Amino acid sequence: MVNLGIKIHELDFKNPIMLASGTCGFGEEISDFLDLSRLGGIVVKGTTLKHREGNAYPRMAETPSGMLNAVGLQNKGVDNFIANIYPRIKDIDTHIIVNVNGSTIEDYVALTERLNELDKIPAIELNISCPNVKEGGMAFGISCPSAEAVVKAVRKVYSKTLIVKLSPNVTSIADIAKAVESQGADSVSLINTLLGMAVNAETRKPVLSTITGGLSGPAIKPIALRMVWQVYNAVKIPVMGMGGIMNATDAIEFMIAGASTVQIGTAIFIDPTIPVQIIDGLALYMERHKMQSVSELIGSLQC
Amino acid sequence: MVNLGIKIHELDFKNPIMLASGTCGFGEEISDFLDLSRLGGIVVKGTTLKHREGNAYPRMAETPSGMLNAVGLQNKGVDNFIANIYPRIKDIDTHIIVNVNGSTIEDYVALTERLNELDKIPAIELNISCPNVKEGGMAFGISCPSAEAVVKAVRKVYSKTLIVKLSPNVTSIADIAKAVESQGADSVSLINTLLGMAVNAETRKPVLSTITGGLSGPAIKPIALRMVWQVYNAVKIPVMGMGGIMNATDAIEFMIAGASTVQIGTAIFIDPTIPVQIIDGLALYMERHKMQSVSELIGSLQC
Amino acid sequence: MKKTVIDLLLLKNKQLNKDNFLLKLRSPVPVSDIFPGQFVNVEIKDAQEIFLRRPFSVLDVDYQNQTISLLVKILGRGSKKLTEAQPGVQISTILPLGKSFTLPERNDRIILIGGGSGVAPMLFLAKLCGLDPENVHVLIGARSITDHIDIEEYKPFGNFYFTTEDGSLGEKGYVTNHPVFTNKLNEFTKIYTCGPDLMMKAIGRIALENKLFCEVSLENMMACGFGVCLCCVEDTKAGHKCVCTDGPVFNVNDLKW
Amino acid sequence: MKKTVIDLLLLKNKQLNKDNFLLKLRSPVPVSDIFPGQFVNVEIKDAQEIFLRRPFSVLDVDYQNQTISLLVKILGRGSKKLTEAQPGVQISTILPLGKSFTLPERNDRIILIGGGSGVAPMLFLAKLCGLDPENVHVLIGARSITDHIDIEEYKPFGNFYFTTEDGSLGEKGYVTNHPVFTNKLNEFTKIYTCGPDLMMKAIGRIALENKLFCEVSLENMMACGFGVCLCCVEDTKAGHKCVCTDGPVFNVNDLKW
Ligand SMILES: Cc1cc2nc3c(=O)[nH]c(=O)nc-3n(C[C@H](O)[C@H](O)[C@H](O)COP(=O)(O)OP(=O)(O)OC[C@H]3O[C@@H](n4cnc5c(N)ncnc54)[C@H](O)[C@@H]3O)c2cc1C
Ligand SMILES: Cc1cc2nc3c(=O)[nH]c(=O)nc-3n(C[C@H](O)[C@H](O)[C@H](O)COP(=O)(O)OP(=O)(O)OC[C@H]3O[C@@H](n4cnc5c(N)ncnc54)[C@H](O)[C@@H]3O)c2cc1C
Ligand SMILES: Cc1cc2nc3c(=O)[nH]c(=O)nc-3n(C[C@H](O)[C@H](O)[C@H](O)COP(=O)(O)O)c2cc1C
Ligand SMILES: Cc1cc2nc3c(=O)[nH]c(=O)nc-3n(C[C@H](O)[C@H](O)[C@H](O)COP(=O)(O)O)c2cc1C
Ligand code: FES
Ligand code: FES
Repeated sequence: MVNLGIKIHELDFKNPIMLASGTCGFGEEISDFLDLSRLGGIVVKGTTLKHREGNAYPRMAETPSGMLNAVGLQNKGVDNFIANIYPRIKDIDTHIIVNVNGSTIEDYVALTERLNELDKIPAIELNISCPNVKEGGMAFGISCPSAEAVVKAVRKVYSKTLIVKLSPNVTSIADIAKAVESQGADSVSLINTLLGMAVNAETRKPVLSTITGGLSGPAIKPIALRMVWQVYNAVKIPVMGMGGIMNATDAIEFMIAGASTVQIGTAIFIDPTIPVQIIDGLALYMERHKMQSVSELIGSLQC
Repeated sequence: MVNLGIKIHELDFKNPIMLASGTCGFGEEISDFLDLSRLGGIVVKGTTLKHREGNAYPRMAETPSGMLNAVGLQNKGVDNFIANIYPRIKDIDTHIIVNVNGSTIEDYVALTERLNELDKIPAIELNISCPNVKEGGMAFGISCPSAEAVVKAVRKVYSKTLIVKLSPNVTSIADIAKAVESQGADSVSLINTLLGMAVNAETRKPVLSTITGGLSGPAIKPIALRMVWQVYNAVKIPVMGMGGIMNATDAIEFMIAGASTVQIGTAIFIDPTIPVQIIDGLALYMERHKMQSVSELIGSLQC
Repeated sequence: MKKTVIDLLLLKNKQLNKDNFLLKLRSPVPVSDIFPGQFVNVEIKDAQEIFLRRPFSVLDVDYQNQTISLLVKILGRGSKKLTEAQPGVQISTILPLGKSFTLPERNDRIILIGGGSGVAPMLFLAKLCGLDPENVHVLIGARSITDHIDIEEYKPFGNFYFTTEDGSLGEKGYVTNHPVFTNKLNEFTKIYTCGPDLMMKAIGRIALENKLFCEVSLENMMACGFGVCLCCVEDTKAGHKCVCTDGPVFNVNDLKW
Repeated sequence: MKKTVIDLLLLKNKQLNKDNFLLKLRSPVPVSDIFPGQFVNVEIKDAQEIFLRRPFSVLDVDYQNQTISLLVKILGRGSKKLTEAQPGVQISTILPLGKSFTLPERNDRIILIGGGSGVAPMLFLAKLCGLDPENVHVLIGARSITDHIDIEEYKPFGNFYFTTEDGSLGEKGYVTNHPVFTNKLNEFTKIYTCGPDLMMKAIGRIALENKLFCEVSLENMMACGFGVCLCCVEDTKAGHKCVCTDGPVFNVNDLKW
């Protein structure tokens, strides 16, 4: 048996396959389909300090090999998470990571402090890249100073594993990655969705209530792969890669480009069993290529 | 009959459908397939001052609903264009626009001066967004000061229609558009390709000789549409939209989002008759929607 | 029944009229616990430019033979492609999804109002509700007789009424103009409806005015179908609710109609 | 013949062996002027994740019946999908593309060497070259007899020789090990070859050493097939040349082999 284990900062992941935030609920919604304990980790739905209703319907548009979403961080807030959801999911035998969102730095800090109390949340993913909210969100992730400021403030109050989720809607994602690394991020995850738009030619109206939305799915894979490779070459902290991963080959490509772990997002909508299929496919690939450890794969691009 | 004519700066286009640079050669390569004189315009292959061999093979990778290319501006240089190609294509009854590339501002200026001599070239498209060359290219298009500098220098020596082609690989394409508008650009065209990458999981090598390449095709349409809309709202000069247009509906969506003309690129590889199909489709749409002039369509998004 | 991703064998694909097809699929495992109002999310294979699954209500289930029937109306590329599938192919589905209608109780007298492909869950409910057919009234609306689908098989389960906009079958007009609706509405203890939004809203508002129990089955744009993407929300009195998991069946009292 | 985008009717799709299929297609217009070495670019419809066309050499043309034959080997998803097409469907193609082999002259004595699906243009050339069959020698290499395709129809046009890597048909080894190649090479005035890169390079180098006329048909990754994308370049002595328009047939003298 090959060893799929991988360490990120101080955390041992049983394998590099995680579920991406906003595409797997809190895990429980898909527990009918797969054994959650087989996963490397689950990044649960983007959470905010207060309850958020999210954006108006319509929030979704299908696009060639992808989709746009404009959910806008609908969630019941951190109190509800702690009181109602956490007790239900905390004993799932995988790493449960919370995706942290705010409109201000104070929001991020306050939310992080609340999550810090939770024993079974070993890491947070700081989302400075949500393109679907008016305030905060992506605004923090598209300039080095603002990205640094959030990470610095959060780092002060959080000693567990701090992952920062980067926006692809920037001129140089490597610069942003270096900025957050300099403020003590333990890992960066990328990419969040690309800002896109859909128009209904017949009605001449935007398809989404918010006009623009976030593009995900296989369409963005080449861009995501490029960014993972750029960031891998720019920072020392481990990279979590995502963007359009649909099968084991895609996941392996990300790891070759430099991802230590990968997250599966939109693919879950098509088939929620894909994550476990990818774990199995990765193991088979490693056997076939006579690899003992996934670390042989990470960043193994020959160029 | 509806009127498909549209004016950009001082140029009257018979319709808004043009062929994108690098995807239609010099027009003549596809004259077997379609009547070039039906087109609004043809932006011929990226031209440089000197002959360029372009990048090594492999230069292409198919991706979900798109492709990556890494051609790297292979062309025989402007002297050859003027001596051998221009005489053959100058009498095609459509606007022939040359896509201008350089590694330095001096290159851009020198090339523009040469093209300025040509009677039948009523416009140039300044490409400050090629992701596939080491020097110049996209580097000019990803910061406002450098974009301004090139446009300023070229504007001084060129009094015909000056179109500037923008890169999507930036944090704010609207800012770049405003910058080039401020230096006298008559129009902006967008988007050029998005920087992407492909990896061969079996060999663990990049698929392209240059590792990264430019992503085009339907996959990028949502991003292109968003950028056209952002730029349309930011500048007063007309916008030429492109990125993944495969049919009349796509073209109409771009015009609704703010494009005065559209360029057809990668779609030509799939079917070189698509551009004329789009012209016909646009006319039918306008009849169906009882529109007299394409100007009713441009920027007609209701939001 | 646990939600599952499962390949079903297409047994039959019958064109009912210009746009509507009846698909009968066999499941390799028992299909107990699928109820009227629930839906399946169908993968459309080998179709360029189709990325997401497409949701379809369950029209009928044969628990014994492990078959599921769907009524598919051609709307766009995905539904078109699905209606072209040949018997013998495997079709990947996710099922069962969503909440079903509240089944009536023994003494209920119900009216089921279906429009367009919305007749599917209505027929299923008529068949499954277990009431005396005398107490089951099914009102079906369509644009024209040519859009009607054959409901012969379901006749024994209730009294059927028809309206068409052009009067080519049943009463002329909308379902809300039919005498069984206009004159007898207060005789019913429960109203169930599925169909075009405008139709359901008209019915829903009348039910609200008359304080009648009324459940509607909503349709909207879904990405996942099982509650993880939060794309399919309906703005209810209790805030945004997912049509795929909190619905598709809602009580009109909970909606902002 | 002008290059054109055209739907051809699939008349026949015959499996020749495990991986190879013969497709016969009918054109609605005359297919004059398609010559050996030229290719068609085929649209693969209704296949998820296939965006570009796929190039295939012309195996044969029946000018009178307006049919074109292709030999399709399953390599990946596109070729697989194509071999699953059923007679009766329309297949969009762009044709004719590329330059053909230089046709031999009356007194030539030629050897045609094909490997894998590279036999297609070789068979077409044997049939079309118009030489006395005595002067046409066709050498075909494969891994094993099971990979060989039936060439019965082309037997009358030349002398056939076979090699297989496992010796299951003809000589054991590579084409370059066959006596007709090793012993008689200087008897030929022209060498033509199409097949795996390594095979063509081995042949090409020997031809260069022996100063023999030799044309090879290259294959590489194409986006358009008609000279506009500049993706399909071969690094020749005269710089980057497009395989789709300057080739696919090249004289080895022009290559950097
Ligand atoms: C819970 C549920 C149950 C359904 N049950 C049935 C059923 O039993 N029979 C049946 O025929 N159909 C049913 N539908 C509708 C069916 O899912 C759509 O017709 C189908 O997804 C259309 O796919 P398409 O690819 O053909 O259309 P597309 O090409 O994707 O779309 C065509 C047009 O229809 C619009 N559209 C597509 N789907 C929807 C939708 N769900 N809501 C609003 N607009 C839409 C698109 O925006 C587009 O303008 C149901 C939908 C839901 C959500
Ligand atoms: C001028 C020309 C003539 C050809 N003639 C024939 C013919 O007569 N019969 C025949 O069976 N095939 C022929 N081919 C090859 C054929 O085009 C490919 O086998 C086909 O495109 C593969 O498509 P796919 O979708 O099955 O494979 P994919 O799934 O796209 O690819 C599978 C693997 O093969 C590689 N690959 C695909 N195409 C090529 C290529 N052209 N060169 C190198 N690597 C490639 C890919 O990188 C990938 O690793 C020809 C190619 C060219 C350029
Ligand atoms: C419907 C939807 C909701 C999402 N919500 C979140 C979120 O709350 N927080 C976050 O960081 N990313 C969110 N994302 C982004 C994904 O986690 C992921 O970064 C992106 O979709 C790219 O990966 P993919 O192509 O595999 O989906 C969301 C994506 C989708 C499609
Ligand atoms: C093979 C290829 C070569 C290209 N060469 C050029 C070029 O020389 N100059 C340029 O400005 N854009 C070039 N482009 C970009 C296109 O003009 C266009 O901006 C881009 O492909 C997006 O449009 P599309 O998706 O319709 O192709 C090239 C694109 C492709 C695919
Ligand atoms: S469709 Fe994803 S939550 Fe309802
Ligand atoms: S494939 Fe496009 S130039 Fe040859």
